[in-house]
Amino acid sequence: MSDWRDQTEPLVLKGQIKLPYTWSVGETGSRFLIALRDEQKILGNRCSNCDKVYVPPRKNCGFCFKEIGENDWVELGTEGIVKSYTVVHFESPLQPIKPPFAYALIQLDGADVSLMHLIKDNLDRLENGARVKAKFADNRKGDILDIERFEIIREEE
Amino acid sequence: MAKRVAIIGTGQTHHRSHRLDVNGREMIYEAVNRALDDSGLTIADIDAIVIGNMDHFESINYVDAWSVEGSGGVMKPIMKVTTGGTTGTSVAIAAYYHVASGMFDKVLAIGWEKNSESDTTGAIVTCSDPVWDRYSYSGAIPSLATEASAYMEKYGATPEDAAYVALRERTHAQNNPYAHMYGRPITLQDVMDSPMLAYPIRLLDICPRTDGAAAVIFASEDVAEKLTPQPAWIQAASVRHTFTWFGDVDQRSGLQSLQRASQEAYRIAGIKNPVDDFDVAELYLPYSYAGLKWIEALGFCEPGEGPQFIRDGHTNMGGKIPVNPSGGVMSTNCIGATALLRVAEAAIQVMGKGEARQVPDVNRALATGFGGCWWSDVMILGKEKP
Amino acid sequence: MEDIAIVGVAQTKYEARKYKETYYDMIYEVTKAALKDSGLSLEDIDNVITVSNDFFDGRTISSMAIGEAAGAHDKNISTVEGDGSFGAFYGAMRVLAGYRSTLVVAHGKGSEGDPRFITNAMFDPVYQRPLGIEAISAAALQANTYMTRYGISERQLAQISVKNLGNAKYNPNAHLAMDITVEDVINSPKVATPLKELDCSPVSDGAAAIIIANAEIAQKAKQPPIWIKAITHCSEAYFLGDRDLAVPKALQDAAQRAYKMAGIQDPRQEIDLVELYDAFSYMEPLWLEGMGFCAPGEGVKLTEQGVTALGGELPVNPSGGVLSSHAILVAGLARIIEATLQLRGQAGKRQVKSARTALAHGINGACGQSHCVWILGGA
Amino acid sequence: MSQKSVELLTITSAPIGMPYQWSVGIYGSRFFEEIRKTQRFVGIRCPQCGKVRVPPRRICGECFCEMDELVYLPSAGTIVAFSVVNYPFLDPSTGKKRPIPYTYGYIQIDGADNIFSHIINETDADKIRVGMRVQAVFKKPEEMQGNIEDIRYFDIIK
Repeated sequence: MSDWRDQTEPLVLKGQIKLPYTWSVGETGSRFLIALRDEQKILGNRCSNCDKVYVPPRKNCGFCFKEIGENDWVELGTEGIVKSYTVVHFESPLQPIKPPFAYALIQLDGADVSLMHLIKDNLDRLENGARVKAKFADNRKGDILDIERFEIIREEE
Repeated sequence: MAKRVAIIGTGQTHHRSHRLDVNGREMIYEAVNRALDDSGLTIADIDAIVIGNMDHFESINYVDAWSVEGSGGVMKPIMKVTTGGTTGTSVAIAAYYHVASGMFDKVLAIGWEKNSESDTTGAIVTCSDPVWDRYSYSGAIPSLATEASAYMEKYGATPEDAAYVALRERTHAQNNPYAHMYGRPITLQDVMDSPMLAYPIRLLDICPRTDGAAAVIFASEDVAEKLTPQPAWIQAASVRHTFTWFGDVDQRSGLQSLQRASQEAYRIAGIKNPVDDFDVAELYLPYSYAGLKWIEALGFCEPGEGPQFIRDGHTNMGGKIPVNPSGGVMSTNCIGATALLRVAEAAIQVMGKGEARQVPDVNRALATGFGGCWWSDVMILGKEKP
Repeated sequence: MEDIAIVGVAQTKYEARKYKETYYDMIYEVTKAALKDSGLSLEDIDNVITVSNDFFDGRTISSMAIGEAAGAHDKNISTVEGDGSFGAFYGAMRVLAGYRSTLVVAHGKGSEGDPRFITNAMFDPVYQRPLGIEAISAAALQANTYMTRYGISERQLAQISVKNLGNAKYNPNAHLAMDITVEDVINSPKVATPLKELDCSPVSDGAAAIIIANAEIAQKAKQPPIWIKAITHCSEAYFLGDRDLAVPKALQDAAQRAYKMAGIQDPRQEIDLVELYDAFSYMEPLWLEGMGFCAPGEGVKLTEQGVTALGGELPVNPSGGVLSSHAILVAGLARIIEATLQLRGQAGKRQVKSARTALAHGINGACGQSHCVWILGGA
Repeated sequence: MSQKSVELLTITSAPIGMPYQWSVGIYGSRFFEEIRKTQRFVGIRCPQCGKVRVPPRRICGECFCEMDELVYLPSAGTIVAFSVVNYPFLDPSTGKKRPIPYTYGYIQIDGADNIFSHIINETDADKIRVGMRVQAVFKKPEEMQGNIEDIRYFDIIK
């Protein structure tokens, strides 16, 4: 080994990749997001082959690989059951709210799969099986955060 | 045991500048279903999937995982292969090896891109080395301009020569209802009058950006002939990704990677004279000047003879070796799908499914991919089992 | 399967930050070392598969940065973007298809990017990414599902970290090697419940290479060939809410096909050691269940009973596993390398006695959406 | 609910850059060190084929052999190709439009066998020709940060 390699101070270049992306939601997803935005309703759709009700709705069933039809839309409840959760204790610039908060997989009434979303309040009462309800944002823009978060429903309610 | 491999079906979207009606997964689903229909298969028949695109064009990490609902990968082996512009041929070649290995009988290759979702040049700039090149790099055009200028200087080629290539591609695209530029014919004068981007390259000398997907099904010799009357057999696949540093490529000389890859592929497939031995070629020509020069690297004609070869009409429909009956990259450029479309179109020609763009009696077809650091991939397809 | 073998392996030391080296430097180092290990020359290598990821590398066509460093200037080459075990899978297929040999290289420098951003980009841009979700929180959802389903405690899972970080003491390449207790794990800072810092793998820098060859080249190589008895992989559905996170269906499928391919009837009896992708402590027992080494929910018992310990009946992650060194994309290849070293009898102080058959494993996507299984055998 | 929605939505990414800290490597670091200390370029010679490449790197890809012989080069060279960039695009390093026009140049540094790319300080295409001599203009050493912007641009030598 020649010595210059041992005598050179290794440099580090600090930089970033900062490009805006504009993702197409597609026809199916647009209908779902528009219902959140305009009607505060959560729509799913049902695969006529396996009968599974999806949320967010899909253009096709991934398991059956069949297109889901125009007549297979269903309105789901805005309430559901927590199937899984985690309370997040670290920060990320991409998080929409400050920790601690929870991510949860929530099975909405009428759906066969779970939707991932946020829970912020009463984290001490959060457990699998807890019943939660969607809290819609006041200012809705046609994205998944039109549901601002889910809230735990009290037993007596 | 190593198996011989054939393409038994292809599918592609109707390529457009913006496909807002579908997200990426749904666009892939369209192409996959068309390939399944073309092969007479259902997704249950597919044993494995290879998919490719460019991460920073849609900013989706682990596309193999993200895509499964549209690609058909739920409870199947799926892997992602990506190499830049050559992604499509890399995906095709990976699917070929999946089958050739004897491990899978029927394998689906998918290439896709939704270029409308990002600033294409901005995304391409991220392929340059962050330490050395990204500060000044402005996309592919300057290096292409370098090649074009040097070629003109060396052989006296003219912008009009190149315009004939652009004209050919666009004219052929009018026979291909899937092409992004279908229904939009141009004249030689349109090319010459289009805005200058970087001398000598004008707007109509380069490829567009496109939303689209392609899917191709590869099958082993054990099943191919049972599934389709005329499979397109893979007779050779060869790759050279020669350089790692932009500055090591000398655009003033011939396209080294294409020379090496094609020579190897010709040797494997027993090609002696490409113009006679091939009936059609689907070449990854990202800009018009490549249509003059790269056919020289492929041995269609001697160095410097490209312009005359084009003007003589040898590469037009009805010529000695029609090039890009589909309209080529300059008529459709969904980047991760682009090179796979070359393979798909070559297979379509061998299978005789080209309809308005079909070249009569194709026995053997050549497909190429280009990308990365002036890299090349070559595939040879034919009616005869290798 | 036909006779194809791993005839050369190499890896760097795994560490938090390799300031000095570029990806290119690391790939050259492991390429040279793998050739040396095998006793082969670059002329014996027909083709090259590289493994890289454009997000981790901060560069589109990340493979462009390293091709010539892997000796691929004038060779057939391709690139798999995913875990190294998948890249090696492609490399093995190329040998089965007729090449004499494939060099497979992988590099990962988690230190250069921010995994919170990079793994956020694994999630769906419309429905999930705006929530800020990334790989650790997603894994925590899987841990929660798994633990709740079977009543597994955090203390039980802590034993996995204790075992693997302990094994790492005998691995000179390991990033983290520590004597810790269950209490240390339980008291380590909360990350995303139920995961604590010591339940999570570190993010490491490192690179690895293997050479896969046919019987002809294997005979020429100086190392004893380690035969590839089976390779399989399989992916599950994408959306976490579509999956049963406590049942690794794709792994079950891949493992069962691998056993069939390798002619294994009773994996627990016939496999001598396992190197699996334990990015988090809970993954080790969950993957062991998916591999069929025990009934669902009983994975932790194997550790409690000492079965998976270095001197146990079925040592799991004698290298220290991913919990001790996690160079993303490299980690699956590192599992294959450790299995190879064990079967060669070259694993030093962590050598598993009379190891003849090993299982190595890699994953892709969130929460092990996709699994790759390798069965390797010694002479 | 069975009517097709006519409005097709899009989702825009968070306006935050993905941060990176790329290692320059010892070979590249030596290049920047030399610029700071002596305002000259340093390349590296392959012991096998003899080619000199700049910036320096560990191996010669063609020969697959390790290189260690540094070669000191002047900070001047010849334009091999150039392109006056006039089309707008987003610079991924800033998230903003890159200021145009600017001239991207391929420069053969005197004594090097490969090409170095950087900016040429002239945006009038009529005043640039392939083959023109150019000279690197550096930042003041005390302002240098050990990156490619330590070279401000290349000036055409009149």
